[in-house]
Amino acid sequence: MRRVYLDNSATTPTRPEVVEAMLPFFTEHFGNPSSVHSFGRDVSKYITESREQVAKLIGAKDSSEIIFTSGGTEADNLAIIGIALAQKNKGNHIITTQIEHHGVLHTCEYLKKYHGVEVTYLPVNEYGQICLQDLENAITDKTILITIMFANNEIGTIQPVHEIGNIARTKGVLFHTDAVQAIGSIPVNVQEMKIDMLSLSGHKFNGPKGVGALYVRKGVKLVPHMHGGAQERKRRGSTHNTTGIIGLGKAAELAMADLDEKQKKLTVLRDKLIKGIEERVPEIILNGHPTERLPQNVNVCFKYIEGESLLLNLDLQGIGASSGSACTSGSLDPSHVLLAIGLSHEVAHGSLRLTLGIYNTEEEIDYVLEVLPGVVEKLRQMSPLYNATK
Amino acid sequence: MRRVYLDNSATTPTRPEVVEAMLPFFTEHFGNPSSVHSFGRDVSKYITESREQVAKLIGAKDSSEIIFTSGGTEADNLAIIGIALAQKNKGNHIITTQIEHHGVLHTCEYLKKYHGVEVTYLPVNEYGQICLQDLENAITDKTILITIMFANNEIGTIQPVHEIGNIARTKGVLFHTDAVQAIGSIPVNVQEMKIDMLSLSGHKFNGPKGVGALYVRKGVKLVPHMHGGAQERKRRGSTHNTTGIIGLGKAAELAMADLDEKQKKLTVLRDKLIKGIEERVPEIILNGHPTERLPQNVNVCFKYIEGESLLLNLDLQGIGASSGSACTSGSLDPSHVLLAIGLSHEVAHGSLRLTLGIYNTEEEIDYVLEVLPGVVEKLRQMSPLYNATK
Amino acid sequence: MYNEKVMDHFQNPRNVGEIENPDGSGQVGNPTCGDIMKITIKVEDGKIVDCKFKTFGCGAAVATSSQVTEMVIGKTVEEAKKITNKMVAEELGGLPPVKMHCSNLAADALRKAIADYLGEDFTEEEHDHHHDIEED
Amino acid sequence: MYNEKVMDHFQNPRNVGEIENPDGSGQVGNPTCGDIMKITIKVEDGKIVDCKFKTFGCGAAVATSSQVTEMVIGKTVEEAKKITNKMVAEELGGLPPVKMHCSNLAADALRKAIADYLGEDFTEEEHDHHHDIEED
Ligand SMILES: Cc1ncc(COP(=O)(O)O)c(C=O)c1O
Ligand SMILES: Cc1ncc(COP(=O)(O)O)c(C=O)c1O
Repeated sequence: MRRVYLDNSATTPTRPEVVEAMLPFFTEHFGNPSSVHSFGRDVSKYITESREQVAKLIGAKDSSEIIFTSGGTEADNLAIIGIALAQKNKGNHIITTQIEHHGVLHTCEYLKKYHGVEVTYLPVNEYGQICLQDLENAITDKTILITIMFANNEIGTIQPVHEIGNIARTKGVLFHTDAVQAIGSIPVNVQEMKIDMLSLSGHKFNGPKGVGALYVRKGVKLVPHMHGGAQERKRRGSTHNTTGIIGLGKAAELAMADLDEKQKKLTVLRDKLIKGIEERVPEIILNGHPTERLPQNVNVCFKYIEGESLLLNLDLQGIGASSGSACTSGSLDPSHVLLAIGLSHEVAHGSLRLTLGIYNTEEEIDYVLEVLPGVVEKLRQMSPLYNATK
Repeated sequence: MRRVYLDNSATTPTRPEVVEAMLPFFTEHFGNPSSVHSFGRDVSKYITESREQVAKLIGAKDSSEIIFTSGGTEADNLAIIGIALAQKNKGNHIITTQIEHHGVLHTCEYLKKYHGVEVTYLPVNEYGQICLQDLENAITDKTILITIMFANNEIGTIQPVHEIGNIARTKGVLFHTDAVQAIGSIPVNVQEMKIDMLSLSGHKFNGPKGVGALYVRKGVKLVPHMHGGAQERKRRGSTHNTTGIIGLGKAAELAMADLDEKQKKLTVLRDKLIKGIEERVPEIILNGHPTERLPQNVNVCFKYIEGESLLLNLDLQGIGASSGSACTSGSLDPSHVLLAIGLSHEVAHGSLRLTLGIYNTEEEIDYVLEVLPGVVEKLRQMSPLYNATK
Repeated sequence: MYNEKVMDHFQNPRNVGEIENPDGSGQVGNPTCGDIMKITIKVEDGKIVDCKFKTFGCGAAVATSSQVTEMVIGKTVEEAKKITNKMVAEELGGLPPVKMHCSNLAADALRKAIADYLGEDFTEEEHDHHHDIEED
Repeated sequence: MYNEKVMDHFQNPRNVGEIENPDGSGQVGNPTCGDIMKITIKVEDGKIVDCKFKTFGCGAAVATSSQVTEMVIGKTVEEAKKITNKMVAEELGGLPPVKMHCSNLAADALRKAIADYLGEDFTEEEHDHHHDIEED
C-alpha cells in the first residue's frame, strides 16, 4: 500500500546525512566532552561546531548564546521558569497567548500554581494572530516576560514577531518565542527581530528527536531548570547528549542551506493541497491565516464529522495526518487553538492537519486529493449532524 | 599510540548492538509514537517493549512504573522536585547525604532556595557509607523524602540500600535512590529493596547518551518537571526520544543478560589494578570501601601531586581517566565526596579515578601499571610538597 | 490502539443509517464532547427486528454503535434493555482505557430508543467526562 | 583545552628544581586551592642568571611556572620585577578562562623570590578564587 506521511509538524524523519554525522559519536568518539582526556576533547570540538551551526541558523551573535536541551519542551520550560525565578524580585507577571503549545501553557500554569506568577493569555483573531495593541495594554511594571510563539503548530499562523520584539525591547521586557515550528521552515533572525530567547527542537526539521536548544541573548540571566553538573556554562546540568547535539548541528547546517528551496517547494505543495480540497469537498473551513502561514501547514475543518474517525480512515489508505479533535489527544476538549480562533466545539472536532516535509511529492498530494473526498463523504453519510441539516 | 579508556563512570561507548537497534527509528520508523496513524503506531509498540526491558532490569512490577527522561540528572530532578511539590502539604523536609551527585545536591539546593524545603545532609564515614542510626535520627514528621544514592560515582562505595529501604518503608517516608552508577554493574531490585523511586541513565551502561529513566512505584504521585504534552501518562511532556528509548531498552536487555559475567570480569580487573598500584607506588590512599564497592571503580590519592597534571600526563600516554581535583571541575574546592570522607584538601587534589567497562582487558591494566608509576614520580619530583617531606 | 474487531466494525460498520418511521429513536452525547450517537429501532411482536445507527465520533464511537446494532437485532425489547455500555465494549474485545467513557455510549442510545418506543422516561447517566491518562 | 605552547611547557618543563643556596626564594598559593609554586633565583651583577621552579598544580600551573623561568633568565632584577601573571599567560599564547586566576601565579612567585633577594616586603595580591564558568 502507498504510504504518505503528512504529519511533519508532529515529527520528521531524520535525514540520512544527519544519521551519518551522528554515527561515529556512538562507538568511536564516545567520550564525555567535559573530560580532560583526549577521548573527551575529541568530542568537545564537534560540540562547539554544532553550537556554531545552530547559532548561525537563527542569526545569534555568539555560539555561547546556545544552550542545548532535550527538546522544544525543555527549552520552553527553561526559558519561562528560568526567567520567572531569576527576575522574581523584579516582577511576577508573564504575558503569553491562548494558542501556545502545551510546553508553554503548562509551564505558565505551573508558575501560577507554585510560584504565584500571574499570567495574561492574549486572545487571537479568527486567523490566529494576536493584536499588538492588546500586547501593549497588557504590559505592566510587573511584567518580566513576554512569551509568544513564532508560528503555531496546529494552524500554521505566523505572529508579527518583529513588532512584538520592538514592543518588548522598547518596554524593557524580555521576549521569548517558541519557534519550534518556524525553525528550518522560514527565516528567523534573533538579532533583527529583537528576540531575547528562542526555543527550537531538532526533530521538527529532520534532526534527531530528544535534542533541542534554547537561545539566550548574552547578558540575560536565568535560573537553570536541570539542576546538576556544570555543563552548558552551568545553565543545564547532565552529560551532553553528544550524538543528539551533533545531529542537531548537522540538521541546522542542512536546514540553512536548503531553506529557500524548501520554503518554495512546500508552499507550492501546500497551496495545491488547499486548493484541491476546496475544489473537491464542500462545507469546509480553512483554519489559520491565508498568507501569514507556515509553508508546511494545511489545517481544515470538515463540518459534521469527527477528526479521529477521519484520521483512522486516512490511515487505512496509508495517509498519516493529525487532528485537533479531543479524541486524539486524550483530553476532553478539542484543541484550545481551534477554540481560540472562534470555532465551535462541534466544528473543531472535525479538524484535519496535513503538514508537509522535505520528502513529500506532488504525486503524494494528488493521491491525498483522490482519497480524501470519499473518506469525508463516507463519514458524513454516517453522521447524525449531516442528515439534520440536509 | 595505544589508547586505554578508563573513564567508564563518566560515560561508556554505546554497544554496536544498541546502535543497530536504534538505526531504523531515525529514518524508517520515525513516527511520533503518540500519533493515531500507522507511522506512529509502528513505533509505539517498540517503546512499550523498551519500557518492559527497563522495568525488568530493575525488578519493577509493571512497565508503567518507568518514566523515560533525558538522563540521570532529569530523573533526579523529577523525583526530588516532583515529590517535594506533590507532598508540600505533608511536609518540607528531605534527607540526603553529603556525597550525592550534583544532580541530587543542586536539586536540593534549588528546593531550599525557591520552595523553602529543609534538607539534612547525612555525613559518611571514611569509606563513604552513611550510618543507619543517623538516618533514623534525622527522620521527623515533616520528612517527605529520603534520597540516597545507590553507589557513589567517584569512590564507588555502595550504600546499605536494603536497610535504608526498610527504614524508609517502616517510617512511611518515600525512598528515592540515584542508581545511575549501580545499574548494569550490580544487581538491583526495587521491590526487594523497597525502593520507591530510582534514577538511571543509559550512557552509563553502554546505552546512548541523552536518555534515562525514573522508576516510580505505582501509587506514588509526583508533579511533572517537564511541563508540556501528555506523554508518559502526563508525567513528562515532550515528544518521545524514540531512538534513545529504543537504545536504552536494548542496553537494558543486554545489561541484564551480561550482568553476572560483567561483574566478575570487572572485579578481577579492578582488584588487579588496585593491587598493582599499591605494589608499585608508595604513599597512596585507596578511597572508598574495601569490599562494598562497585566492580568498575578504582579511586586512589597520590600524595604531593595534583590530579589534573596527572590526568594530562596519562592522557599523553593514551590513558583516559578522571580526578576529583578542583581544576578538572571548574570549581574551587576539590570533590565534595573526597572531603566528606575526611581527606584534606591537599590530598584530595591528588585523586585519580580509573573506572572500568566491558571493553577493558587485562593487557590494558598491565599497560596502565607500567605507565602510572613513572608519571607519578615525575610529578612528585616537580612538587614543592614532596621535597619538603623527604 | 484499537483491536482487530473494533477496527473491523469501524471499517465496515453494520447497519448504518436511519430507519424511516422508526418505532423508537434515541440520541445521546453532544457536540461539545465530540460524540453523538443516534439509534433508531423497528419493533415487531416485542422483538427488535431492525436497528440502525448514525454516529458523529471517534473510532470507538463508530465501532460500539455498529456493535450494539448487531447485538440487539433479534432480541426482545426486555432483553435489549439489559445491554450495557460495558457489555458492548466486552463484545468488541475491549477498548483502550481512554475510550471507555465518552465514546462508549451506544447502549445508552439504544436504551433511549427503547424508552422512546415504550413511552418511558429516559434519564441519561452522568458520565465521567474526564478521560483517563494517556496510554503509552 | 590547552594550546600547543602550554602543552609543550607542561610536557617538557624548563628549569624544574630548586637552586641550592639561592639568592632569592618565593612560594605562593596554598594546598587548599590546589596550586603551589616555588621559585628560586640566582642573581649575579643585578642579573638573574638562573631560575628554577617546583609546582604542585594543574597543567596551567606547571606551564606558567616553566614559562616564567624562561622569561626571566638573563633579565635584570628590575626588568624581572615588571613581569606580571598576565604577561606570562600572553607569552604562552593564552590560557583557558577558567585557568586565569588560581593557576596563573608564577609571576607572583617570581616577584616574591625577588623581594626575598632584595630584602623587601612582598604582599601577595588578593586573587579572585572564584573560577570562571566552564568553557564548553
Ligand atoms: C510549537 C511547539 N512547541 C514545542 C514543542 C515541543 O517540542 P518537543 O516535542 O521537542 O519537546 C512542539 C512540538 O511538539 C511544538 O510544535
Ligand atoms: C551518580 C550519578 N547521578 C547522576 C548522574 C547524571 O546522569 P546524566 O549525566 O545522565 O544526567 C551521574 C553521571 O553523570 C552520576 O554518576
